[in-house]
Amino acid sequence: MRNLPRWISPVSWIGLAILYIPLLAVGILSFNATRYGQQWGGFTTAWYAMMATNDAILAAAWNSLLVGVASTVIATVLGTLLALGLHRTPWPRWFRRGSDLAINLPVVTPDIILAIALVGAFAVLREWWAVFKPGLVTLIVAHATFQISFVTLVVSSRLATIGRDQVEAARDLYANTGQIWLRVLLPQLMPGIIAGALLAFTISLDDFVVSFFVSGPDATTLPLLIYASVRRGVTPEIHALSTIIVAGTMLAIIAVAWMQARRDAKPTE
Amino acid sequence: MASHLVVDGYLTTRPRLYGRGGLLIAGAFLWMGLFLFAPLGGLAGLAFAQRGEYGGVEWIFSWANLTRLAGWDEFGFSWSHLTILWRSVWLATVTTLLCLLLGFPMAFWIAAKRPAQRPLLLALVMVPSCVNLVIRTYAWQQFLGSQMPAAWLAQSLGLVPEGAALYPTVTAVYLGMVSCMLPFTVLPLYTSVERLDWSLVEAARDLHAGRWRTFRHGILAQCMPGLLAATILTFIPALGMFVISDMLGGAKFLLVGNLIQQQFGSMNDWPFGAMAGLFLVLASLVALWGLRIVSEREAPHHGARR
Amino acid sequence: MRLTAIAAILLSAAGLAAEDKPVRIFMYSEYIDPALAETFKARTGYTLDVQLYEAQEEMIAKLQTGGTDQYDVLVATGLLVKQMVALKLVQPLDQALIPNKANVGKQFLDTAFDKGNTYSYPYFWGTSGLMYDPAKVQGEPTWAWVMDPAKAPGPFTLLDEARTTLGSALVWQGKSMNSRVPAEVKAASEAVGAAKHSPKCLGFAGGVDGKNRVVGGEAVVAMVYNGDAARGIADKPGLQYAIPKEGAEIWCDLMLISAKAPNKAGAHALINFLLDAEVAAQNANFIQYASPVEAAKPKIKPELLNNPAIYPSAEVMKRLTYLEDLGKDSRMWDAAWTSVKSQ
Amino acid sequence: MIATPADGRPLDLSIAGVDKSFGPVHVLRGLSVGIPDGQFVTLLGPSGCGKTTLLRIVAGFEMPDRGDVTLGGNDLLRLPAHKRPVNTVFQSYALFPHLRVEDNVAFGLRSRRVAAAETARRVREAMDTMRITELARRYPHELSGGQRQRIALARALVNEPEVLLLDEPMSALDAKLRKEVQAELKRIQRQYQITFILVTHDQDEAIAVSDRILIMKDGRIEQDGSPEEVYERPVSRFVAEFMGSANVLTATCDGSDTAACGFAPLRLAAPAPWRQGHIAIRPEDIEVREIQPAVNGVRGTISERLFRGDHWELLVDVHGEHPMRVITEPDQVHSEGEEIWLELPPDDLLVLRD
Repeated sequence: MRNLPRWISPVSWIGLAILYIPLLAVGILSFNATRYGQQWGGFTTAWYAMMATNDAILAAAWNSLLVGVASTVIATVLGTLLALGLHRTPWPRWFRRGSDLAINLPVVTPDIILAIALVGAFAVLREWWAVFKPGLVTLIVAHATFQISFVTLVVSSRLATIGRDQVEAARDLYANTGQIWLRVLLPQLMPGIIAGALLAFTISLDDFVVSFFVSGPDATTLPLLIYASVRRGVTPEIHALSTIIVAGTMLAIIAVAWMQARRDAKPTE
Repeated sequence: MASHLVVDGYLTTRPRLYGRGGLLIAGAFLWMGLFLFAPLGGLAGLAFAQRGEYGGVEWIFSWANLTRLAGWDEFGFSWSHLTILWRSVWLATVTTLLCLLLGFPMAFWIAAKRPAQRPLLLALVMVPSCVNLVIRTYAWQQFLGSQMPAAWLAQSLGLVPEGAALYPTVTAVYLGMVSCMLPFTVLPLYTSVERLDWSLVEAARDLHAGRWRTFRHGILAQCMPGLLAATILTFIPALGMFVISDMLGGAKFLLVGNLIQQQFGSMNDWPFGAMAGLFLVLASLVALWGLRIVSEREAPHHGARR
Repeated sequence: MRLTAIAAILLSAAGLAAEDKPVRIFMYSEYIDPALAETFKARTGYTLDVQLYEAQEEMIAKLQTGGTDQYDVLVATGLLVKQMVALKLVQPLDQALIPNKANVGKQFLDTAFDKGNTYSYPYFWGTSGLMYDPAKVQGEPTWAWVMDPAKAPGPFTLLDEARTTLGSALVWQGKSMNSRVPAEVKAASEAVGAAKHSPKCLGFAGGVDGKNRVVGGEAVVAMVYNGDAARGIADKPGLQYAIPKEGAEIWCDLMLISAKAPNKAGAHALINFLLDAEVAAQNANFIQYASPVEAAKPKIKPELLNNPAIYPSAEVMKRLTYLEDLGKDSRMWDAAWTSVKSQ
Repeated sequence: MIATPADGRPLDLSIAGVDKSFGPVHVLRGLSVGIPDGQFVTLLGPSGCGKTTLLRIVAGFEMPDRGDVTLGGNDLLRLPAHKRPVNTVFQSYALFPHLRVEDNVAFGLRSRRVAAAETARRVREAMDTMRITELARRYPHELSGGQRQRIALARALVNEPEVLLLDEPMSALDAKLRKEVQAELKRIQRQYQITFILVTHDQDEAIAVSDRILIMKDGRIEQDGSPEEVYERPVSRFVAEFMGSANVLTATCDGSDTAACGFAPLRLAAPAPWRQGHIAIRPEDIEVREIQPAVNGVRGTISERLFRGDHWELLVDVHGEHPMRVITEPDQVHSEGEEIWLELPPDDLLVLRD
């Protein structure tokens, strides 16, 4: 890119610092032997050992993963179909506007309002169907409900970058509707679908308010557990847990980048 | 023939397209209708009900929650709620501006890197948001605590009294807010900076435009869609945020988020909570709609051919 | 013969069912000795399943949104009982199943929260007062330390609880902690508002946070619950907890049975179990809060019994007041609190 | 799919009475044209004249409101786009960004489930023809505009369509490259011997490649003829101006072979059919004279003089009003401000129909 002003780089580092200072603090505290407060009490890995044997944390991690994956799958399928149905159909203007509004609704609605609405819906549905008792099912349904919007928004923006000429070209080259989907639209949409799914998954992993209201006694997720520990004064096990989450994510990203680099390096001669 | 139309080279009719499109969107809209729109509608109704003597809901229609939100409480008119509202908007606005001021250079910085490095840096910006917000905010508390280097520095410079922590302060609140929202500013900004047509920027420079004019006409105009997305993604969540202000600002001042949360919690006044929530939703939608209109006017037209 | 066989089968089946069915108690974290689960299982055959909340309002919200069939025993502060009864979140107790009620101290029975103990029996009780660093304050503890910026000895925190903080301000101003007079409540809210704007005020905090800031030396005095104070003092001996001279709140957490408790028999068994003298003593020794079970006192560690932060003297007890449910007037209190936090 | 008739009847394309509106905009107005098999036809006109819409109708991306389109007697309109023996080179090229060049080229064959070996053979052939074999493993975003255009062509031609549609395929190329591609197009069309329909708004391009040019205006065909005809004998003021900066003069005519225009009476080769209308003359047909010519002499002042390499272009003020464009040999040197005589030979004066 063109020569940027010299101050761009330092400002960016400041931005990164603001992002990473809390993570760094958590990382350091996770090795601090002091249980409460910030005084340095010596280096220890005891919190990691404790975390690894803490059934509550492991169960919550498992629940979070389960809820995250299940709700993300549901939301990604429904959200992608919604984006496609809205984009590839000549809906009347009022319908388009209305759908736009409907999709943005979960994005602008405060968590607590969403939570209360969902809880109300589950309470009514439970009268007929016992599946909706507070627990993993309600968590998955609730998460999927607000995730759909995010998936749809991301996939739609990707869809908008795929010109109509792509479909026309495929059609012109003898592709029937099924072939157009499989050979042209889906492969090009995939980055958008993956990005949407990742976003949805992150939101699910991080959600506290909605989870709090819809979860039952047997379905504690990590944010619920973390929130509770913060309320009663954070235990360093939570620091260890957060550090592991960050480190794991970073490793995953680096691995993906490395694989990408390898793949790019190989083919074109 | 006239009732037929051709979409993507396929001869079809409007009802058939609606049928196919309807099938595609049916799943999501049924789901959202059942779990979201219907209950939200119920909640909108709740906003006009009344709190029972011991909490709970009395289904008597009343405008009281609306007048209460506007400021008429048990002690007559007070500015309480309007102040809360104003403070929330102000906090969200300043946060958004700070995020844009940091996020724009960061977007350029990333876009200027080699293509292979860009996704890595972008991921680096996004990683912090996968750590729970409460934990990160708690970490800020730790970082700003009285025993930490940052506080020592401030103490030795005489900025704060000996032994004092750097929170609760306004600065701490903004640090926390920016730290939390910045990834959502950088991401959309980066996508439009990356697609920037530099020839237009150079054209502006060639015309001997000043730095500001080059930026305004050459860069800002092109980045408008990303800028708007960034503003929306930063401002709206910031508007409802209250955990950070409570933890780093000493919970001294209520924000809209607190107000709503309180009604469903300690105050046990669900109807009023629903009213305040409804208000926030509507205000956000109006803001969103306004921004969309602006963006439609400002964004370069990608009109269809013909 | 055949009849007895069937009866035996039925009985054993019932016994099995009782063993399989857990009793769920919904309470604050770290509020029961985990070792008691085994004793409970041994004595009654029920498994104890502890579910946690971190704030009273969380519990109410959970129950109100259809959680009443998820829990058997609820631990709630006395102030909330009337509300929980009105919202049909709890059910009347079968008194015959709780013989250990006889162990409870007289002053904790038949209180204003629950006349005749139709719904509840007490679990633990405590106070809210001031925790401070005696090296940095002078004179008798007073609410003025946190309510009057001019008299504040140094940085302080207030409790982020409307009733407790405004109530304390009322007591400081010589009014009732449960005042229903708008002018009095308003005056109290103005006092708290003024305190908030003092540069010495580090804000409103939860009990744990306030304690941490005194322990960390950032605050000189904090409004806290006595249990948090006890832990803080254990972390940093030398700190003190006191009931201010004007008086303060006494609170009592009660055990209730959820309206749709799945295991009603087990719930009664658990309440009865926790009121057992020996069990209550073991629990009190572990939790280090004050037990309302009079019969347990002989078995409670003397260092706890003699700790005025846990068991205040009879003289101090006279200055303590229970918070009452204010019914319709709670709206007025809400408005007052909102104005404190918004200005 | 329309197979080539067994009797070898040529696959003539026939467009009859086609009408198309988009909302209030009437894009095609009862347009009819027949295109014999193997012809290189160009649809030429300014933007908005309906040429792209016509192309899209043939391709199958639009349905006309009225009218018929047949290929070798078979109704094309009844077929969806993917069943028409027609391929398109899109203005944007519309290459599939997620596919390598070879997979882009093979796309159509794979859609029709042509056997793998045959696909490979034909793809190789097409890429050889377009000289893009060495790009086979690249992705479109790694290629230049010219390379992409070749791939788009190969991708269409590999299917051996009956008709190839080209929608402004050269608009994204620079001038030098455009010249090369034009020659290439012509060569390929001869090689494949199929009908090419090119849409463009560039008259030089149209003249360079076409067997036949259809000049379109407002949804109608304004003139239909060979490049020479269209260039030499424009029928209307629109064609004359569009085809190459002709000097158009407003004139009156009383039925004789002399027309009166603002500055002088002009002799015509034949009487004009109107009382008031336009006549045109190309800049290169105007002769510059030192002395007054015998017929159709006009005196003017050179107001501007531009050297164009192989010729001079003069702007001549005639009687202070009409600046006339005149092209002279490079060895004829004139200076600005000089007064000269212009001769407008009667045979070169084009009487336009309007």
